[in-house]
Amino acid sequence: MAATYDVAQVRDDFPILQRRLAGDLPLVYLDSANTSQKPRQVVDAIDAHYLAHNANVARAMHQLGAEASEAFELGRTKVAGFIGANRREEVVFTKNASEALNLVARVLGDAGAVGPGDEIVISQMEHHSNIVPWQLLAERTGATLRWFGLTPEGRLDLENDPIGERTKIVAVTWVSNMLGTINPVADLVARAKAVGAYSVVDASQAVPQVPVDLAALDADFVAFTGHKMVGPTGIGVLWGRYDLLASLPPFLGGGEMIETVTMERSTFAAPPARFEAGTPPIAQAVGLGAAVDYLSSLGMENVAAHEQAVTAYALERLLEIDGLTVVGPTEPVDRGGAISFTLDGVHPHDVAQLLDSKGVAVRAGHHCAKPAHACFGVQSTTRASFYLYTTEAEIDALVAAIWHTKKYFGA
Amino acid sequence: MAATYDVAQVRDDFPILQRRLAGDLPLVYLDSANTSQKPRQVVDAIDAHYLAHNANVARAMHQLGAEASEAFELGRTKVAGFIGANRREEVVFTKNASEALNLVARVLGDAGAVGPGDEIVISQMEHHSNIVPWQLLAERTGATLRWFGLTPEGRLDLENDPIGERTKIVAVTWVSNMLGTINPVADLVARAKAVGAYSVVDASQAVPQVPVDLAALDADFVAFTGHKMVGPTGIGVLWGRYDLLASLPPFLGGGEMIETVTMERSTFAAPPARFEAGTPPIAQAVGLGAAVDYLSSLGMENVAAHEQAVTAYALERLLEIDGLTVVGPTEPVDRGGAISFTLDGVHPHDVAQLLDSKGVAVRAGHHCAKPAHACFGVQSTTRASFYLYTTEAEIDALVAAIWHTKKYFGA
Amino acid sequence: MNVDALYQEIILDHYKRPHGAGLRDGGDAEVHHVNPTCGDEITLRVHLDGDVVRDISYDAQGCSISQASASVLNDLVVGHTVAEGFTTLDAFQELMQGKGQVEPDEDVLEDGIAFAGVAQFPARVKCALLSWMAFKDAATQATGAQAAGKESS
Amino acid sequence: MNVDALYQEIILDHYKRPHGAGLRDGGDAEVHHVNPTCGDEITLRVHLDGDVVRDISYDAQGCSISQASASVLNDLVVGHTVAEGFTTLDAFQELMQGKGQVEPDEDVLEDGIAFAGVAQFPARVKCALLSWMAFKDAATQATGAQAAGKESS
Ligand SMILES: Cc1ncc(COP(=O)(O)O)c(C=O)c1O
Ligand SMILES: Cc1ncc(COP(=O)(O)O)c(C=O)c1O
Repeated sequence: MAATYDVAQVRDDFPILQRRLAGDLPLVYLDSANTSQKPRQVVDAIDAHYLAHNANVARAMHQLGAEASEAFELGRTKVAGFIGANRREEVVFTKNASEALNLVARVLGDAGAVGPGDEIVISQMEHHSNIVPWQLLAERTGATLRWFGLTPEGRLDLENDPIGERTKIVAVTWVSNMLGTINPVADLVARAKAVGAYSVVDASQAVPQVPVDLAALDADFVAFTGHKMVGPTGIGVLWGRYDLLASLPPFLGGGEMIETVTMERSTFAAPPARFEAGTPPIAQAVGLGAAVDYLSSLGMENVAAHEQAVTAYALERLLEIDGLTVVGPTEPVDRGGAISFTLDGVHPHDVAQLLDSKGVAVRAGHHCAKPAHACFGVQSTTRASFYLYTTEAEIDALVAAIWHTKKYFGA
Repeated sequence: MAATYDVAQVRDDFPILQRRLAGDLPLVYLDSANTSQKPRQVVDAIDAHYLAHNANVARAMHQLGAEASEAFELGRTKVAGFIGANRREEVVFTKNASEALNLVARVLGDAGAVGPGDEIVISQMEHHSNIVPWQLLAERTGATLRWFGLTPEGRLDLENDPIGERTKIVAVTWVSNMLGTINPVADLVARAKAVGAYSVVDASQAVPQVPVDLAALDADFVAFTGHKMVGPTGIGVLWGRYDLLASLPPFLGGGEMIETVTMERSTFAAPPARFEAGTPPIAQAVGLGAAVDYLSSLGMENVAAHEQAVTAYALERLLEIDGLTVVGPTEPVDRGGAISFTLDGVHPHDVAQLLDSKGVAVRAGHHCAKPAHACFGVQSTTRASFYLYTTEAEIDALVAAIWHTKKYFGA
Repeated sequence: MNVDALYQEIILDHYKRPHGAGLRDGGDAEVHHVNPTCGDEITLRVHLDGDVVRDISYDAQGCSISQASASVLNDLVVGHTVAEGFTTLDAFQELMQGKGQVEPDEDVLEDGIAFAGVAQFPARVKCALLSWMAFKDAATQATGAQAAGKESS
Repeated sequence: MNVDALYQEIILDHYKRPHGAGLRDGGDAEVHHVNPTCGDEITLRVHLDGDVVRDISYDAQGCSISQASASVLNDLVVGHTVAEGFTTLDAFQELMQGKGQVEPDEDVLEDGIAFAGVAQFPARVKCALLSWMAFKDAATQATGAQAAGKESS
């Protein structure tokens, strides 16, 4: 762990981590891959915006409107800087990562980018939000959906590469929210480019955890979501190459995305406005800007190093438990901080419930990744996931609670 | 004005109304049709949620997750109660009203509800968000867009009724955000029903201002937006009849909206989940619930009465100014609290700028209603719009600032 | 919210030794239900004998609560008429959705009263109801098919 | 932010008596630009004489700032080469987007320096730039058309 990284100090910024649960037990929040907690700085920024600067943006020319517009657009500038975008206009605000992925699928479809005989390539470890939009697109256009399978270790089976001449779109996740796997996305983007396919990267778990440099990635589209990166709910991001965005038709129609409207026809604004119909998530963009500032102040290198250290420790401790099987890579290499596991003789729901009774908050279920579970012949798993405020003591609490669970169920 | 309604007390709930602007002038916020201000109660609810109860919903089974889910779903219950929905499952959360209207247009289109030869009826006073989605739908399906024209007073020209045998969808606004007109929506819904067309009501300006009873309205779909009803940005509502929602295909694909997913195909959840892909606007639903509580505590009858009284006073005072022309009904009958006007010899931008220099915040431009402006032969207007915190003293400040503007420009 | 209120001995017993588990041949209707939140699944067949539920056979993948509940469903409904089964279902559902405020009737619900604690864990109510909703669906289909069969015969 | 900094005498003079207003026949390119925020519009024609901008004629609907700016555009660019016009445009654009931090050069911008105050009102910068962006577009088209014409002749 970086010497400069003081997890105790970080925790002070997150009031919720002081919560006492039933039985006056301290909260051990190990569900950050589901959503992250929010530091005071982010909540304060949202607060201050609503209470002192609230107005609609773009269209208001009074002082409050200028303040709100500046704050909103500053959020965009900060996000653009955080991921290394060439232009701030490449950052489109959506309501979440799911909308961002659907947006790409819809407008590529409407632009005629795929048709019968064409192929869309995804992988078996995708989140449902990076599966269903492509299934729906395939259905609408007659294209065929293909996918990378998984190795027994829970990595992409790169040997059996479905990318080929007919591939028009490659959409893969950077970091799996279930297996924890970090994929070689830059290589996959390069493979897509080599066959002239569009590349879409689901960075929902990556942007919160690893330093992102869009130039090195070289993808066409990148999607992520505010609530997993210490930001608010109600906001997501679609980044897209400007020239590409500028060539695509609109997604939703309405206020702010138009150039001019008559009853007969309308013309549309340049990106990003073209893809942001209606009043945008103004206070949420302010909050996301504060989240990005917060992450930058910690240093994403440090956040990533902390994540890796905690994950390595957790893997080591969890693998000592007999009857516990980690579903996903067991080495802390190219691996994010989400560990899904099964426990012999105890259903994941029951594991999660028992852990909860000890104050340990984890998720049980399919984690919106049913196909990945199906790959490993399980319906569900229990998942512990870590973030910049997670301590080794919390991992110890998790491990103790799992032993308690085993005893409780006689497993 | 209702005896029980104490506007001074109401203003105490809105800290922003104490703001001093440049030159130490007090803020006179007359731009509520653009977005409303937020009472402390709403901001506090969002705050408390993030700092003490934040977790993802539906999927988390730990204590924090149960709290967050309950708070989120309580927001839905409150909204359903506020508008008199039969079932809370009829309330679909979107990111804003624009998304709600686009959602209806997309899924009706995907369900094959309109085709070549069919007609979609809107009106010339619609907000762009209730024009462009239907233009795009007409383009995709080959249907024809028709519309109600306007009378010189700024009301719907009901004599020339475009609703006919070929009409499949009627989508009209309840209250115009530009003209202020309140339309006889229940009648229009009945006309749509009579020809077997779907009815869609844009209630973005109505839900904040008038008591809404869905049973009396009898529409198929109703859209509105959180930020105009003292609620947060980043959330909107689509209400739909349950059986109708249940018969329609999904809009966006992803987490939360599925029943089951395999790589080959997916099945979808029942409403409202079917239409809420991805992590929903959780904290925003909590905030919207608090907004609804706030409005209910004032009483929507009182809010409406206050709005009417302030509007009547403003119309009277504004019409005394020579060279000022109100675009829209000049009688305070069937009229909401938005007054758009022109001032001879001064461009609306310049009016707004001069008013702003006196601390009076109004909007100038086309107010996302270019066709309505075109009807009246103007490109833009200045709009003053009122809400539950507006005082007669603020109207006086507006009027004084307009006189100042006239003098400044020698008009 | 004590977890022991949820995991009553009776529930754990049913979970470890579920009554009537397994899919048996025949049956008048088969349904497949999924709990979308967690992925739990049940395939359930209703085997009728006139008005009477002769058997409920099932293949369930799920947590202790959902498995135990399927076992109790089998206990409570097999041998009774469909109408009686629906009455029991109503009582069970009322208990589950009562947020811990409903007093269960042991005469009606027998071992099912052990599920009273589940009502305090909103996230687990769906687990307890999964098999019951599947039964409701299957029984409705089966009696509908019977009725249609009668009409056409 | 004093509103008088925005509405300089010079600006109001140009607004009330705009130079070169009106669309005149001919012209090597015509463009129509819209400010989507407010609906302001301009139709603008560039009339070239070789490299030289012989005239800029226009029909503008808009606020005092946008009208005055079109008038100043006409003053500053007519009679100069397109390249010189683009240099002036760069200087004007730099001033507008400088948030009040840029010192204008009166030798280059003449009456245009009166727009220095606009830079402090972000919402109005688009108004001031509307005609200039239209000129840029039209002049680019016109010289492109000339070049193409030369090549093919
Ligand atoms: C009548 C009307 N419809 C639709 C909208 C769109 O709402 P939103 O911008 O929240 O999508 C608005 C507000 O701008 C409105 O006033
Ligand atoms: C890998 C991945 N993709 C997409 C999503 C969807 O994000 P959201 O729910 O914010 O739309 C998530 C989070 O749930 C995720 O982990």
